[in-house]
Amino acid sequence: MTGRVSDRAMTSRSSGFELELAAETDNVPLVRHALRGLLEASGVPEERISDIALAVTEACANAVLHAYPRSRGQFEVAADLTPGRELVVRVRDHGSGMAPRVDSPGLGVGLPVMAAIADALEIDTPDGSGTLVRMTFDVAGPAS
Amino acid sequence: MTGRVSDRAMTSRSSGFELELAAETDNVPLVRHALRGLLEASGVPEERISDIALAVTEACANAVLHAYPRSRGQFEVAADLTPGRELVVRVRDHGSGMAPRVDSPGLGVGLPVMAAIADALEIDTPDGSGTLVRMTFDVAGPAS
Amino acid sequence: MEQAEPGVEVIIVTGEHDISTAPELERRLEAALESGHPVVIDLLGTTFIDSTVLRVLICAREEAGERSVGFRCALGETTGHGVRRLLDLTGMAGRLQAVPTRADAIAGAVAPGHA
Amino acid sequence: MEQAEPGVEVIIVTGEHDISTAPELERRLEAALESGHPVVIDLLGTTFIDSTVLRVLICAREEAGERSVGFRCALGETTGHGVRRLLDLTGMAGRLQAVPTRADAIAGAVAPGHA
Ligand SMILES: Nc1ncnc2c1ncn2[C@@H]1O[C@H](COP(=O)(O)OP(=O)(O)O)[C@@H](O)[C@H]1O
Ligand SMILES: Nc1ncnc2c1ncn2[C@@H]1O[C@H](COP(=O)(O)OP(=O)(O)O)[C@@H](O)[C@H]1O
Repeated sequence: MTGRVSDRAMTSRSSGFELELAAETDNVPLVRHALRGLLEASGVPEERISDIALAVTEACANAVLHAYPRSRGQFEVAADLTPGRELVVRVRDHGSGMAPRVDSPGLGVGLPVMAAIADALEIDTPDGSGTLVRMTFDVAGPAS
Repeated sequence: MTGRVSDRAMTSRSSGFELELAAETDNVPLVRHALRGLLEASGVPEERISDIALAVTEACANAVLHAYPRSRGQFEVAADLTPGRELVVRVRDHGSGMAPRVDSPGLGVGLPVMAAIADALEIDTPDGSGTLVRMTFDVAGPAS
Repeated sequence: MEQAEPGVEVIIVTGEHDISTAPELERRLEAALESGHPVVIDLLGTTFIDSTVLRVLICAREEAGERSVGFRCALGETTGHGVRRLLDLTGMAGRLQAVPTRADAIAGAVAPGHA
Repeated sequence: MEQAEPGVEVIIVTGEHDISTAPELERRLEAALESGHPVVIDLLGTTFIDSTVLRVLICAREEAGERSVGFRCALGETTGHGVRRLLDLTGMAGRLQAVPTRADAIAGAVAPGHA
């Protein structure tokens, strides 16, 4: 639970952020707090912030839990809030790629939770390695 | 296991098909067979066909198993093979929307299997109801 | 997380919890269940949980059932939207034996026949 | 699906199987496991399975383990790519006690100490 400042580089932009983090559990709340900061500063309603925080936390937990079963690695999170009040969050790892697990230590609801909360969820493997999860959230509308 | 011809309408196009089916398990192999026909006719290698058949079967099984927990419903499948050898398959239901289930009767590997096989997987809720799963497959490349 | 009731293991979970704190919560719950006393998880001051924490709560509830140990969660208006939302999405509020106050939770957990 | 070996329940699964036939396969496997005889699932002529069928196979394997009943799957070159792919993706080939021929599967399932 120690901060790992040296593991991350944070670049603030007017309407978003980019984080590069070690794929360790302690870094998951850091992402959530950065996201919360961005959305609070933009006046997004608290309930919608908390929904989005849940979806993004699940994506980060997957990068930490599943992407690097046999090694250490990094993951990146980018959040962009457009003037049209659309939030796009990308969670990218450079791990195994989506690997189905029958014996996952997780509850198995992460992907459906992301899909239920995000207005759109996209998963792919850019450049043929690892996983990119891209979620789009309408932050002007109701918490759905 | 009886054919349900009256439940479906099939429209052949030069490079694709559209099916509208009752959300019943017996219709899942029908989709797979239509897909196989399309891909065989287009000279896609057998192993790639079988991978794609698996991903699409999982998406259809989800529409049948999860979308309508308390009612009957329909699901639609559209497949488009572009001249650039990209296959786009859309599986659409008008059910509950993505609903995470802790006690799913499934093995819980459907979504990760789709994500692992498809070059891109997108999930959203068009017009605010049900689920649209959109998978893109490169059918020129290797079976990955 | 703290504890403060004789004869009942009351675990008060405050603030945000996720994959980074779930293992600690799991250890606390295992220790509580091993005491043999009824177990109460107070989520009234919990602002956020993710699915790894939900998994720990569900496992604790099942473990309590198997050991015939009394079990309740307190879940009320002060519980954060982030907790409610995950329970609602997954339909799990019922499975956690949730009641609205800590007093109700303690009473329910210690009452015989409610293991 | 058929059966043809005295003292061993051999279930031969041919062709494609998915959510539409998984319940029938599950019933066949349950009946076989209830016979008390060792159980062999012959997947040499299986061309395709989806995750609902894999789930049935895994459950049968676990059930056999719990009942201390011999269990093997036959999985070979004639088994379709569609079966292999799902087993490889999920890392399940090992968990199904897979051997390459029906004879090996029968021998493995009936051998004592291999339940
Ligand atoms: N970033 C990732 N890298 C590799 N595999 C992943 C990743 N994210 C998810 N998965 C796979 O997808 C499965 C389903 O994920 P999820 O729905 O979040 O459930 P859980 O993580 O609780 O198992 C995981 O069990 C894992 O096998
Ligand atoms: N079309 C759908 N409609 C509603 N919920 C769905 C749909 N597809 C998937 N889900 C939800 O997502 C979960 C994960 O799906 P999947 O990975 O295919 O695993 P499984 O179907 O074996 O549980 C399902 O358990 C279900 O709760």
